[in-house]
Amino acid sequence: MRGQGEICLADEFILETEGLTKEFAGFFAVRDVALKVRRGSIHALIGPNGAGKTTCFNLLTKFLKPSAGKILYKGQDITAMAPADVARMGLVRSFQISAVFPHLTALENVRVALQRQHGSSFDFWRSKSVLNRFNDRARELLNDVGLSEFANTPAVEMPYGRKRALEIATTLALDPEMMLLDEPMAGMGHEDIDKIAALIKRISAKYTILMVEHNLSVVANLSDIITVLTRGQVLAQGHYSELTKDERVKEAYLGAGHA
Amino acid sequence: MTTLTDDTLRATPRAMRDEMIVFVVMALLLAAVPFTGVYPFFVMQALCFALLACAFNLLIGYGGLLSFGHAMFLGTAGYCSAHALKVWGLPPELGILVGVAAAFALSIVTGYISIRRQGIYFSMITLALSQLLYFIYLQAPFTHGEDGIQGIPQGHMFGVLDLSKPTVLYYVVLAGFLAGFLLIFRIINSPFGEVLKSIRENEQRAISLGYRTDQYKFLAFVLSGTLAGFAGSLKVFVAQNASLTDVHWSMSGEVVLMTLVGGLGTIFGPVVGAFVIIAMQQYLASFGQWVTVIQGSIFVICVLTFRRGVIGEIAHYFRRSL
Amino acid sequence: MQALYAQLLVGLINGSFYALLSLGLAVIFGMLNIINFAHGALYMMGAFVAYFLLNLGGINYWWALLLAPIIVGIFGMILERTMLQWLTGLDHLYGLLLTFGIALIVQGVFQNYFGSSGLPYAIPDQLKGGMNLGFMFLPIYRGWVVVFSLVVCLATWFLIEKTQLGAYLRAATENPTLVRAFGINVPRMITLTYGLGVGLAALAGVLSAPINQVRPLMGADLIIVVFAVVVIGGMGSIMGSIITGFALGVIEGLTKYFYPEASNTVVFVLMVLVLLVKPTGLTGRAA
Amino acid sequence: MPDTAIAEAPARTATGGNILQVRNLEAWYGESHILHGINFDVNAGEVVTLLGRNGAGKTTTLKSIMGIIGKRTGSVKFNNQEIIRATSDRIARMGIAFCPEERGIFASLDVRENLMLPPVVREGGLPLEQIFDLFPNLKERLNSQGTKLSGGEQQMLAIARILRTGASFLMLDEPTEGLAPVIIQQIGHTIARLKKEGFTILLVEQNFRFASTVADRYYIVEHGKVIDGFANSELSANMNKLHTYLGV
Amino acid sequence: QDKTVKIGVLTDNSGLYSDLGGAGSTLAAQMAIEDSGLAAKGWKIDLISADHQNKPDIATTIARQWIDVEKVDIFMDVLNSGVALAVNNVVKEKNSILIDTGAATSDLTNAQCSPNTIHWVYDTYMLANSTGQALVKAGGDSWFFLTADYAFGAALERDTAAVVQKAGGKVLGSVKHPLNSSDFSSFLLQAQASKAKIVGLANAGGDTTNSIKQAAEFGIVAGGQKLAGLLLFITDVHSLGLNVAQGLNFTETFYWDLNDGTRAFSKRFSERMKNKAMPSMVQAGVYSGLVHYFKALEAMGGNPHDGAKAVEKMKSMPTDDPLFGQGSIRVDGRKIHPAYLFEVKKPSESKGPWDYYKLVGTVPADQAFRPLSESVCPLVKK
Ligand SMILES: Nc1ncnc2c1ncn2[C@@H]1O[C@H](COP(=O)(O)OP(=O)(O)OP(=O)(O)O)[C@@H](O)[C@H]1O
Ligand SMILES: Nc1ncnc2c1ncn2[C@@H]1O[C@H](COP(=O)(O)OP(=O)(O)OP(=O)(O)O)[C@@H](O)[C@H]1O
Ligand SMILES: CC(C)C[C@H](N)C(=O)O
Ligand SMILES: [Mg+2]
Ligand SMILES: [Mg+2]
Repeated sequence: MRGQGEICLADEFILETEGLTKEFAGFFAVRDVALKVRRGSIHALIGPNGAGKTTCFNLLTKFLKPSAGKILYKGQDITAMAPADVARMGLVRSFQISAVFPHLTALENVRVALQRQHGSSFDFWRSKSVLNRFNDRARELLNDVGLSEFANTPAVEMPYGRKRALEIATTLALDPEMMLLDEPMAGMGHEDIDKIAALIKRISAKYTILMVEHNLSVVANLSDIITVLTRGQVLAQGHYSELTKDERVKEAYLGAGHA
Repeated sequence: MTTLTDDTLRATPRAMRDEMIVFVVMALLLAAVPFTGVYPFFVMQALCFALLACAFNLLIGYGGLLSFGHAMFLGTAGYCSAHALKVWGLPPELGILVGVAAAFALSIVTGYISIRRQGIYFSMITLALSQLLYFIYLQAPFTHGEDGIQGIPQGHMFGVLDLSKPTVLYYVVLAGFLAGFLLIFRIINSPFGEVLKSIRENEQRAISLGYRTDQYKFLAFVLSGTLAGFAGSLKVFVAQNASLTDVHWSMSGEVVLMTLVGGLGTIFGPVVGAFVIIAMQQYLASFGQWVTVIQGSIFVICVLTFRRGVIGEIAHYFRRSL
Repeated sequence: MQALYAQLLVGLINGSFYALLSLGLAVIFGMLNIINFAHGALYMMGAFVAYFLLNLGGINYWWALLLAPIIVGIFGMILERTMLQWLTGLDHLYGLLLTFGIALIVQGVFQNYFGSSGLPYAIPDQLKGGMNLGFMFLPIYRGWVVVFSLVVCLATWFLIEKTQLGAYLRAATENPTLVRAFGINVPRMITLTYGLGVGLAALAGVLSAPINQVRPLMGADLIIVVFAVVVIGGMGSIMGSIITGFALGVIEGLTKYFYPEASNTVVFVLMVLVLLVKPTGLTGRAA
Repeated sequence: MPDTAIAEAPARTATGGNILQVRNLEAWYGESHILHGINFDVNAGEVVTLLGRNGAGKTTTLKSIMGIIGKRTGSVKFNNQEIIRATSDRIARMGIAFCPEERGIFASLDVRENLMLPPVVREGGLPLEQIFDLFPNLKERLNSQGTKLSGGEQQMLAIARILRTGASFLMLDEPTEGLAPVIIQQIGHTIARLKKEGFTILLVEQNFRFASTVADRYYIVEHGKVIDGFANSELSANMNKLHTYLGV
Repeated sequence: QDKTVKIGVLTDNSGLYSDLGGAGSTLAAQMAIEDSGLAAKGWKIDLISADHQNKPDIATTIARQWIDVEKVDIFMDVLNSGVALAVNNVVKEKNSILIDTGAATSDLTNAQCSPNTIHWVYDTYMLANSTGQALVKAGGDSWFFLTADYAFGAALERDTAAVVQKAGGKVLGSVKHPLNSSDFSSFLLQAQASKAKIVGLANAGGDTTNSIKQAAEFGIVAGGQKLAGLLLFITDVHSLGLNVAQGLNFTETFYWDLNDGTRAFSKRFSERMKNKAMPSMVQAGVYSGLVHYFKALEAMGGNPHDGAKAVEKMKSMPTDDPLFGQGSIRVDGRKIHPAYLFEVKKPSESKGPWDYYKLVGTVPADQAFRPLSESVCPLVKK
C-alpha cells in the first residue's frame, strides 16, 4: 500500500512529517521519520519498546522540540508552535501514563476540556455556575466511555482502567480533528478494552486517530494502516495482515508466536 | 509534591451555600465590633493582613503557586499610597488608587519574570525579586530607609468620611476588606478558577487540552498581587506609617504562616489565620523574652497536630468546604 | 589591584561557610525533601556547644570540631525522630514551617539564657597570627577554614554521589515506600542523614565561633542567603551548592569592593539571573 | 543497613511446601475498606496468578503482603512466620521481592543505579549477564536517567532489578503492561526458567493470554475477596466462569 | 486628684538590642517604682512591657493600643531610632509621654521634636561631638568610617565627620555596610588600605562588636590604626572580652562604677538580673527618667493624664538622681547631663567582672549636646 499517498491529493493527509529526528545527547530516539496520516483513518504506530513511539508523539504535539525535520498539520507547518496552540488547532493527545486532574470529579474533568473551547475560561468575575450548561454534554461524553456512574467521583479514587477512559472522554470533549492516543488500553481489563475499542471505532468516523498500542488484537481490529518503528526509524508500513507476514516485523516486534 | 489542601472537600452547591452563610455571619460579627469594646485598631490591622493572606491563598491554594515574596506588593502599595498621601497630599481614595496601581504594575513585571518557573523555583524567584525590591526601598530616598514614612495623614475619604475617627476608619477598612474578600471568593468560584484548579492538578494535561497555562497563572498572579497591594494601601490608613517591615522577607513568611494556620486552600482560613497571628503578636508581646519561644511552639504544635489549619480542621470535621 | 586580590581571597573564605552550610541544607533537602529552616539555629548551636565544651569542660577547639557536630547531630536526630518524621510525604511547606518553629524555639531559649550580644571564643593557639601575602594580611585561621571546609565538602559529595549509600538516599527521596520494600530501613537511614546534614551545620558553627561572636542570632541572619545558594546551585544538588557557595563568596567580595551597599543583595540578583537562564538552578534536576 | 535477623530461607529447590498463606486479609486506604478478607495459598515453586477486574483489589493484596498498606489485619504467613505486623524492609529481607504496577523507576538514579539499587538479600540472584540477555535494551541505555527510558524499558528495568536480589518469592504486578509482544514472550520464558530454578511467583495479570502460558494456578479476586480458584489443568473446565467473572 | 499611673516599657525584648534594653529596662522601671515610695503615699503604679521587635509598625500598633485600651501614661526606653520616631508621632497625636532612653537619632529633639517627648540619655550629635573631638585632639587626625547603611549610621557618620573636620582632621573615606552584617573583613581591608589613623565605627550592637573582633584578627590595631566605636555599650564590651576590646575609646553618659550612687544602684540591679549583668546606660536612663517623672507627678499632686502638661512640669524642674547626677531638660526635650569619654581597660587592669572602663575625659553638660542655637526644633523660640 505504500506509494498510495503519492497518487492522492495532498490534503488527504491531515498530518505529515518529513525527516523528523530527535536526538538525546548523541542517542537518536527518532530518526528521519516520514509519516503520513490519512484524514479519517485509524493509524497505528507500533514497535518494540524504546522504538521512539512516545517520542514521536511528543514531537508531534510539541512537548519536545525536534532536532531536525518538519511537521505539517492540515497543510500548515507547525514545527515551531507551542503545545497549547497545537492543541487548539485540534491536534490533541492522551498520555502513556494516565493524565487526569486527580482531585476533580470525572464530570469536572470533562468540563474543563469543554470550557476551553467555549471561551469564558478567563472570566474571573463570573460565577462558575455558568459552567453548568456544559453538564449535559459532559454526562453524554462520560456515558460514551461508560463512566456515567463515576460522574461525581474524584478521579483519584477511580480504578486505573477508568482513568484511561476518563482521559479519552476529556480528549473527546475538545472535539478535536485528530487524536493521538498513547497506549489507550494499557492496564485495562478485557471488558474495558472492548468498550474503548468500540468507542474508538465509533469516533473514528469523525476524527483521525493515530495511536500507539501493544495489544495486537486491538491493533488488528481497529487500524486501517500500521506503521512499524524500530530504533527510531520506520521499518515497515501496511495493513495488519501484510505485516504479520513480514519477517522483519516478526523478528523485531511480534515475536515467534505470531504466525 | 502532594497537594496542600484537603481535597476530599469539593465545592458543591451545598458547600457554596454553607460558605455564603459563614460569610454573612462573619460580616455581621465584624460589623458589630465597634459596639463590643474590642479594640478596633487591632481588628483593622488584622483585616488588612487577612486580605493579604486571602490574596496569597488565591495563588497557592487555588493556583498551586507558592509565592515567597508577597510582601513586595503589600509594601510597594503601602509606600506609594503613603507617599501620595503625605507628599502629594492626595485624598484617601486617590491614595489607595495610586498604591493599588503600583502593585498592579509591579505584579505584571514580577509575574512576567517568575511565572514560567515551576514549584520551589517559583517560590525562590519571587523571594529573590522581593529581596531586590527590599534593597531598592532601603536605598531609595522617598521611603526614608529604616525609618520609614511616618505620620501619614488619614484625611477625608470622598471629602466626607473623616478617617481620623476610629469608627469611620473601621467601617471603611471593613468595607474594603469585604469587597476584596468577595472578589476573591468570586474568582475562586468562577470559570477562571476552575481552569486554575485544573492547572494546579496537572499542568501537562491542561496544556494538552489547549490551555496556555502560563497566561492563567499570570492572571492569577496579577490578581493576587493587586489585591495584596490593596491590603497594603488600606494598612497605611490604619498604621499611619509605611516601613521596611512590610517588604521584608519575614513578612512574606508571615503571610504563609497566617494562611497555613488558618487553613490553606480554604476560603475563610486565611482570615482566621491572620487574626490568630496578629493576636499572638499583640498579646504575646507582654511575655517579654519568651515571645519567640511561644510563637515557635505554636507553629510546631500546629504542624504536628492540626495541619489543615483551624478552618481546614473544622471543615474536615463537618465534611464541609469552608 | 592588590585590594582586589585581597577581596577575592576574603570572598573565598566566606564562601567556605556558605558552602558548608548550603551543603548540609542541600543534603537534607535532596534526601529528605525538607527545607530545613532550623539550619541556622543548629549552626548557632554548633558554635555554642564549642563554647560550652571549652568553658565548662575545658575541651579545646580540636575536640570541639569533632564533638560539637556529633552532639548537635544527635540533637538533630532526636528532632527528626520525634517531629520531622511525621511529615514525610507532605508538602515542603510543612517541613519548612516546623523547622522554622524549631528555630524560633531554639534561638529564643538561647537568647533567654545568653542574651543577644554574643560570647567570645578564642582562636586556637596553633592557628593564631597571620601571614603577609604581599597583597594582604591573611589570618592563618581563615586559611585553615578554607582548606578544611573544602575537604569536608568534597568528602560529603563523594559519600552521596558516588557510593551505594548515596544511591539509597536519592532513591528514598523519591519513593521511600518502594525503597523500604526492597529491604532498606529507610526511616533509620533518613534519621542518620538528617543527623549528617545537621552535623555539617554544627561544624560550620564551630569553625565560625572564633571569627564571629557566638551569638544566638548568628544563624538567623545567614539562613536566607544560604537558601539562595542552595537554589542557585540547583535544589538538592550537592556539587551545585558547593560550587555556588564558594562562588557566591567571591562574587560578594567583588561587590563589597565595587558597590558595598549591595553586597547583601547581590546573591538575589544572581538568583534571579540564574533562574531566568537556567530554570532549575545551575546543576539542578527538575523540581 | 544490614539487618541480620533474617528468617532462614526455604531450600530453593523444595517444591510443594506451602510458602505463603494468606488468611482473612483486610486492608484500608485511609477510610476506605478495600480488602474484605482475602484467603489463598502459594506453594513453593509455583506460579500463581491473581485475576480480576480493574479495581478488584489485586494490587492492594500484593501491597498488603509487602507491608506497604497503612492499615491491614488478618494473617499473612511466609514460611510459617507471621508477617502481618512486620515492616516492609523486614519482609523484603525475608526474601520477598515486589515489582510494582507503576514501576517505580527512580528519576534521580541512572539505569545502572536503578538496577543495582535493591540490596542483595541472599545468594542466588541472577547475574547481570543473564539479565542483559533477557533485556538487551537495558544494556544499551545503562547510563541514561532512569525515567528517560521508554515506558516498556522502564517495565523491563523494574523486573530486572528484583531478579538480582536473590529473593526467591517474586510478586509481579502486571509485568507485561506496555510491553511489545516479543518482550512478553521473553518474559514468559523467563518466568518459566525462574520457576525451574525454584523461584516462587505471585503474578497479577490483566493479560489473560499471557497468564495462561505461565500460571500453575489462578485465583479470582472480586470486591476485595477471593471468590474462586483453580489449577491450570482445570482451565478449560472453568472458561465459562472466567467469562462471567472477567469477560475474557 | 487621680493617683493611678501606668508605665509602659516598649523595648526590644528578643532581637539585636535586647541586652542593652529589654528585660533590664523593665527591671530598672520596676526598681524606680519601688524606690519612689509612692505606693506608700497612696499611689497606684502599674508597669507593663512589650517587645517592639525593632519594627516601627508593630511599635505604633502597640503604642496606640496601650494608650487607648491600657491607658498607659508614659512610654519608657523605646530604643531604635526608627521605632522611636514612629512612637514619637503617636505619643504626640494622643498627648501621651515618651521618655526615650535608647534611640540614637538626634532628630527626636531637633526636626521631629515634640512637646510630649524627652530624649534622656544620649544622641548621635553628642556621640560625634565627644568621641570625635577627643580623638582628633589626641592626634587621630585622619579618619575612615565603617558605617551601618541606614539613617542612624549615616547620621552618626555625618555628625562625626563634621566634628573631625572642624577640629582640623581629615576624612579619607568611608564604606557603608548593610545592617546586621556578620562579616566585615572586606570592609576592614578597605579601611586598612586607606591608611587612616582612626577607623570610626558608625554602627551599633552586633555590627560594632563584630567589626572590632575582626579588626583584631586582620591586624588592624596591631598595624598601628586605632578603632573608634562611636556607639558602644557596656554589654558590647562584655561580649567582646577585654582581650579584644582593650584600648577602645568611646562615649557614654553612664557607667556603673562612676561614683557611689551608680555603684549602689548597679549592685542592686545586677543582683536581680538573670545573667548578673550590670546596667547599660539605656537601662539606667529608664530608672533616672522615671525618678524625675515621679517627682513631677508628686509636685502636681496627682496624675493629670495630660502628657504635654506633665512634660511641661518635668522641663520646669531640675533633674537630680544618683545615676546621672544633676541636670535639666531643655525646651526641645533634650535631657542635659555630662558625657564621659572612656577607654577600655587592659585585662591586667581589670579587677573583676564588669570592671571594664577607665574614665579619660568628661564633656561638661552644657557642651555635650547640640546647642539650641543650631536647633531647628519649632519649640525653640528664636
Ligand atoms: N528525554 C530523553 N532523554 C534521553 N533519552 C530518551 C528521552 N526520552 C526518550 N528517550 C529514549 O528514547 C527511546 C525511545 O523512547 P520512547 O519513549 O519514544 O519509546 P516508545 O516507542 O514509546 O516505547 P514504549 O513502547 O516502551 O513506550 C528510548 O530508548 C528512551 O530511552
Ligand atoms: N491510594 C488509594 N486511595 C484510595 N483508594 C484506592 C487507592 N488505590 C486504590 N484504591 C481503590 O482500591 C480499590 C482496589 O484497587 P487495586 O489497585 O488493588 O485494584 P486492582 O485490582 O489492582 O486493579 P487494576 O487492575 O486496575 O490494577 C479500587 O477501587 C481503587 O479505586
Ligand atoms: C544601639 C541602639 C539602641 C540604637 C539604635 N541603633 C538606633 O537606631 O537608634
Ligand atoms: Mg511509549
Ligand atoms: Mg492493580
